[in-house]
Amino acid sequence: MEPRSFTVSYAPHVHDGSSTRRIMWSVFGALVPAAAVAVYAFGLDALRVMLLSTILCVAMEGVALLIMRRDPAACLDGSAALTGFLLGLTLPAGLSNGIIVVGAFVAVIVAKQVFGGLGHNPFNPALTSRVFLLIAFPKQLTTWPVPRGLEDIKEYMGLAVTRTTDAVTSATPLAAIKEHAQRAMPNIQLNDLFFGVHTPGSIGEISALALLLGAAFLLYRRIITWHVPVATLATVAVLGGLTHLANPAKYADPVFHLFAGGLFIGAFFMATDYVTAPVWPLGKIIYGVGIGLLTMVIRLWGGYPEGISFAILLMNAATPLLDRYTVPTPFGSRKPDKAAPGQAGGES
Amino acid sequence: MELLLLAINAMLIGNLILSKFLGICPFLGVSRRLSTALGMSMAVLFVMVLASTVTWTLFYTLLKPLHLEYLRTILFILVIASLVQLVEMVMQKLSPALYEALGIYLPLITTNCAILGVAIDSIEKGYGFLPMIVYSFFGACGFALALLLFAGIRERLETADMPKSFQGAASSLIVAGILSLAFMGFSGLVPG
Amino acid sequence: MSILIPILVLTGVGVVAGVALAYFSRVFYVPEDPRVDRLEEILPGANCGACGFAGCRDYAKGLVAKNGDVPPCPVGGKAVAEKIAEILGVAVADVEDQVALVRCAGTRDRATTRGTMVGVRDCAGAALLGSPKSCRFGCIGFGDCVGVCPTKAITVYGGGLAVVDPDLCIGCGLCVSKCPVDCIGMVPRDRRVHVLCNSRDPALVTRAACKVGCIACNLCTKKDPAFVVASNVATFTGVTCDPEVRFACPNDVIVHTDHTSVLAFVESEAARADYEAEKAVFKEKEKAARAAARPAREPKNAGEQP
Amino acid sequence: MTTQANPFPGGIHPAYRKDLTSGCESRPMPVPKILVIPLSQHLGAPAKVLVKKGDAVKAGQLIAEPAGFISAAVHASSSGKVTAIGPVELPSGQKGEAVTIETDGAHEWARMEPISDPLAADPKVLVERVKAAGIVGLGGATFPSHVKLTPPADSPVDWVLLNGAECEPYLTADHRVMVERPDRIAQGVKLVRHIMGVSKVSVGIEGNKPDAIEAMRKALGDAGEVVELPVKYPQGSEKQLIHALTGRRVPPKKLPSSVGVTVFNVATVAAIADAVIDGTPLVERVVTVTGSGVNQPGNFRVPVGARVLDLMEFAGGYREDAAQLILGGPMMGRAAATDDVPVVKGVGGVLVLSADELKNLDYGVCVRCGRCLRACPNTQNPMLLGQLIEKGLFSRIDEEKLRELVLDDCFECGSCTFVCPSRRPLVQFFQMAKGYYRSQQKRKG
Repeated sequence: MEPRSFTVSYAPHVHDGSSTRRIMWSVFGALVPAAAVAVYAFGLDALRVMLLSTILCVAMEGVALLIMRRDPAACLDGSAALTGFLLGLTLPAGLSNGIIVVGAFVAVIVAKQVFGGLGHNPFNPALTSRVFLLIAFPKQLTTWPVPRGLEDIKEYMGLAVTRTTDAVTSATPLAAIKEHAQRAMPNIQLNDLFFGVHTPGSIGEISALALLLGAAFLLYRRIITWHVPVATLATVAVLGGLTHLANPAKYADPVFHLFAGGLFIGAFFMATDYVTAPVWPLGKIIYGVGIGLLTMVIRLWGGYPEGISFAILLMNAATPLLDRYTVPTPFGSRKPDKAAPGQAGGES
Repeated sequence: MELLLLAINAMLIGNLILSKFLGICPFLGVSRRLSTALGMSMAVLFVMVLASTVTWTLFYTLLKPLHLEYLRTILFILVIASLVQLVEMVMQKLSPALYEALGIYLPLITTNCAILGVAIDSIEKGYGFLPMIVYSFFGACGFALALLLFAGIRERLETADMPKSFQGAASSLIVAGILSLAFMGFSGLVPG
Repeated sequence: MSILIPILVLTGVGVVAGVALAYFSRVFYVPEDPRVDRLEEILPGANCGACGFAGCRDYAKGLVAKNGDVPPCPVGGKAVAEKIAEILGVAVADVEDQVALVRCAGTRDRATTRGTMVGVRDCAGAALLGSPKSCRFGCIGFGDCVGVCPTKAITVYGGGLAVVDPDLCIGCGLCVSKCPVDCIGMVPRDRRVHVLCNSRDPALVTRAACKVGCIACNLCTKKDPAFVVASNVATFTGVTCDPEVRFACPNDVIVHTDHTSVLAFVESEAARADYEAEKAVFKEKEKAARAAARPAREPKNAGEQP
Repeated sequence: MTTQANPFPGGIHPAYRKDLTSGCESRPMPVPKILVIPLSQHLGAPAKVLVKKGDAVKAGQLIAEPAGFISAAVHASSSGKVTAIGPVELPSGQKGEAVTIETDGAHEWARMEPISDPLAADPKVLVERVKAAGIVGLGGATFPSHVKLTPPADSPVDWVLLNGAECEPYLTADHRVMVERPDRIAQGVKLVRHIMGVSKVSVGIEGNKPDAIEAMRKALGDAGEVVELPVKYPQGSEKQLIHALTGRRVPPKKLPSSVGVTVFNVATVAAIADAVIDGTPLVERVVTVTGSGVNQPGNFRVPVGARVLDLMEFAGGYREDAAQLILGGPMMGRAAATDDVPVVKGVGGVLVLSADELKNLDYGVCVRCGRCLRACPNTQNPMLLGQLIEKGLFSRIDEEKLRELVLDDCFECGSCTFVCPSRRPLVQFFQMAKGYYRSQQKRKG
């Protein structure tokens, strides 16, 4: 029999079939329910913002890769699209196109490609861009259009609704609580926060139910682990509870803090971004607790109504330190619990 | 309670590096390795607290009675310079490895605007002795916090294949920019 | 007169500080050798680490610590070695000016490959799986040496073979230690003749693996004793030799850099063509010379015939 | 009493595909025309050759003696004439010295004479016999067994473990040995207990081989206890098996004897029994021929030194879309460039994958998903190590004290590379790091 020639490659020769591309697009899919609620609540404007930011991010990454003489097809691996989609979901529905272009540029170029693209960026690109826009365009980033069905209301949670020629805008639940706690406190409607269809806020954050649906999918497919979201939500709940007990008139109750604002989209989709989160379980828990803590500090005593974006960015900065100091002891490293030889027993 | 708010202000809101943009050159220079960043933070902590105390006492015992407040800056620089010289000698004797690793950046502390900034700020804001100590101690802790976070990120970026033009200082400055962006979240945290 | 007070205050504090520092500098005195700085100035500053130290400053410290008993600085060569000797006041071993040479001519069409290698991006990885070529000593061609060369003197050409440009090479030797199959060697810069093979396998295995492999047939050593055969491969030890010698090699492994550069000899078809032409001419001349010598012996053979 | 196996962290569940051959009886392979017997089929120094070109040899005759303390003897697998001694392509992809024998088909034996009443014989005689028979660990590590049977004085052994886990997918060689020759293994166990003066013996067998567990329990009786292990790769690796059966943890860089334990593969113990009771040296082993590129998968008793192409011809040949030949299992086995390589003592399987089963091999950048960290049975840091080695930052590896972990603890089981979504060749990075540090040692030493 003639000797045959074969293909040579490295062991192991089998693979479990997972791929980064599929993971990125699964997370993209998990966000679709939240996007659907947003389109229902804010109409085509929300669709425009989301589509524009996703397409811009992918296009800009493609161009950047071309300029750096790298394979431009990499921009279709889902990470740029996911960044664009996430960015779109955290912006108010009525945002003008120009700001979205700037946002996409900051997210893809400044926060990611500068550091060498996927896998090397120290900060979450979508959030870096959102914080940048929030600070660069404070006015446009805090005009929240009123969702469908509330156009003719006069007051929302005790705050007057401003009516201009082209848009009707109102405060978000968090903003209402921050400025006029006493007046806004009694008219919190929890099921509004839960279903989110009638709550003003940024596109993706309003419906807690839709986000929880996507998160359940990610947890089931083990794309994210429970450590970060649970640690974050628990810390927010505990702090919310303590402050509410201490001074119920001034501080809202923990359930409100959980369901209001961008906590769910932050904890489940932003904080669990592989590249910028710690990798060890202990590190993830400390990271989650840190995010919860900073979010509440900013929400309760800080200058901005919503602290989740700043909190995640700050903890992103701490990730390298967490990775270095929370490494579990390797399997063999514990002192050998060696039974003295000759002893018949020897523990099992 | 007052001191606690002052401490949080010095460490987070008014962070020397990321909010007041003081001491940027050691921030960029020494943060290549986490170990040297730690060493530098300790050196800056020691010099800052010592310098603030010495300058504060000198100001209120010597300059104020003689109405020579305008000599403040020159005198402070003189004091800081000699203090740094002292620290350099001590460090060369006690831990030569760290002295070698810090290299040029140790004498650089003399011209470090963070230390001079804190010294003058304490006088400017009319802090008493104890607030001045708290302010300089937590200011240095804020400096250390920013430096360590930054060193951790830079060490991680070592494995990144950044485009040639962004390697080294360029990407570090961008990281510092984003870091200070994040620190802006604390603005308005403590009144006044 | 009020100007006097500030002057007094300042000089006062200055004097106090000065005295304190003088006292402390005695308490914390640490000796440091001044020669280290002078040595560092004369070193090339390439920080290439070829001397085994972490950069030139570290090398200067090593020189002082071991009083010159350290490997010579290959990049600096003779000039730097003399200056070191002068500063340290010690005789330093003379440094031969060397350059790197890839001892392999087995391009993809001349060497046989084994299996098809997939998912491999560098020589070190390929060597793990056993080289893609049947000859395990030949240049793998993924360019690990290119990456490590500080002066970009090595390039991998179309045929999958690394070639060193002697003019750019500073002789630091980093590529020699990087090559997983050790087929890069250091040769004196002025040597004109090279044997482009590194296969220590016996003749049978080498012939099966490569058309241009050295099978240690010793034909070249007969022609010029400067060729030395050790463990199944010939190496040239002299500076130059009679160009005719290279035609003695049955597998065309010897290159004479006065006629064709190593690159041309390996890569370009044109250089190969006129090498074959020259060889044919030489073969004709040799056949004619041998024929001329034969008649002298003819009668003897004729005599023996019964 | 069946004790509960202690779990180990990490580990993966690849498609085991053992059903292809687990039921097939192992068929003896006729002696091929040519035998290529390498001198280095074991851990440690290659053996020193004793025969010359042209010598006639018998089956079982010693053709190379162990050189040095850790080395092993090599025997001719059949009678014939030595035709060549020279470098030959080995399964590992490197080339090595080997003795080529042209068999005469007579298969005339030259066995050692059997030891009568071995359980009363002096242990030293038995160890000498194991050394003379050239017996090495057949689980794949090929560590010379006579060295294992004589642990150093300062770390005595009180517990002998038998590795019947065979956690590598596709392979069923050990499974067949346990089902077909359990009593020979039991005799081997009694011999090992006698040689090492040890009373406690535990046999670890993965739960997906119930018939093997049944057979071994019946054959061993009270000589040792059989423990059913959970089915998880790499359950069969030395440190994981020791922890599973005894709860003891072998510290890094240390041998199992440091915690009073020694591990033998079931086939090795059977070979020890053959050598002592019948006097036959290690010249034959069970090999699984399997994979979707093979016409009839099956198990075969193959003479050591038979070339894979002869084995494949006897086993029914390849399908036309056969694309990759792997010696050993898919996780730790080596891909061979040609089938003109000999089956050596350490090869437990010949796996042929078809073209569409080939792993798609262009790898991307690490996105820090942490799956490799969870999969690693040693809870190490393949992610950071992969990144640092890929960039050649070896000084950083020393700084973060990862060097020992790479060199000593990582046994290249491949779990991390199996789960990596960017398909990064992490095992190859670790092998390159080991090569780099070894060459550095050579240059300094």
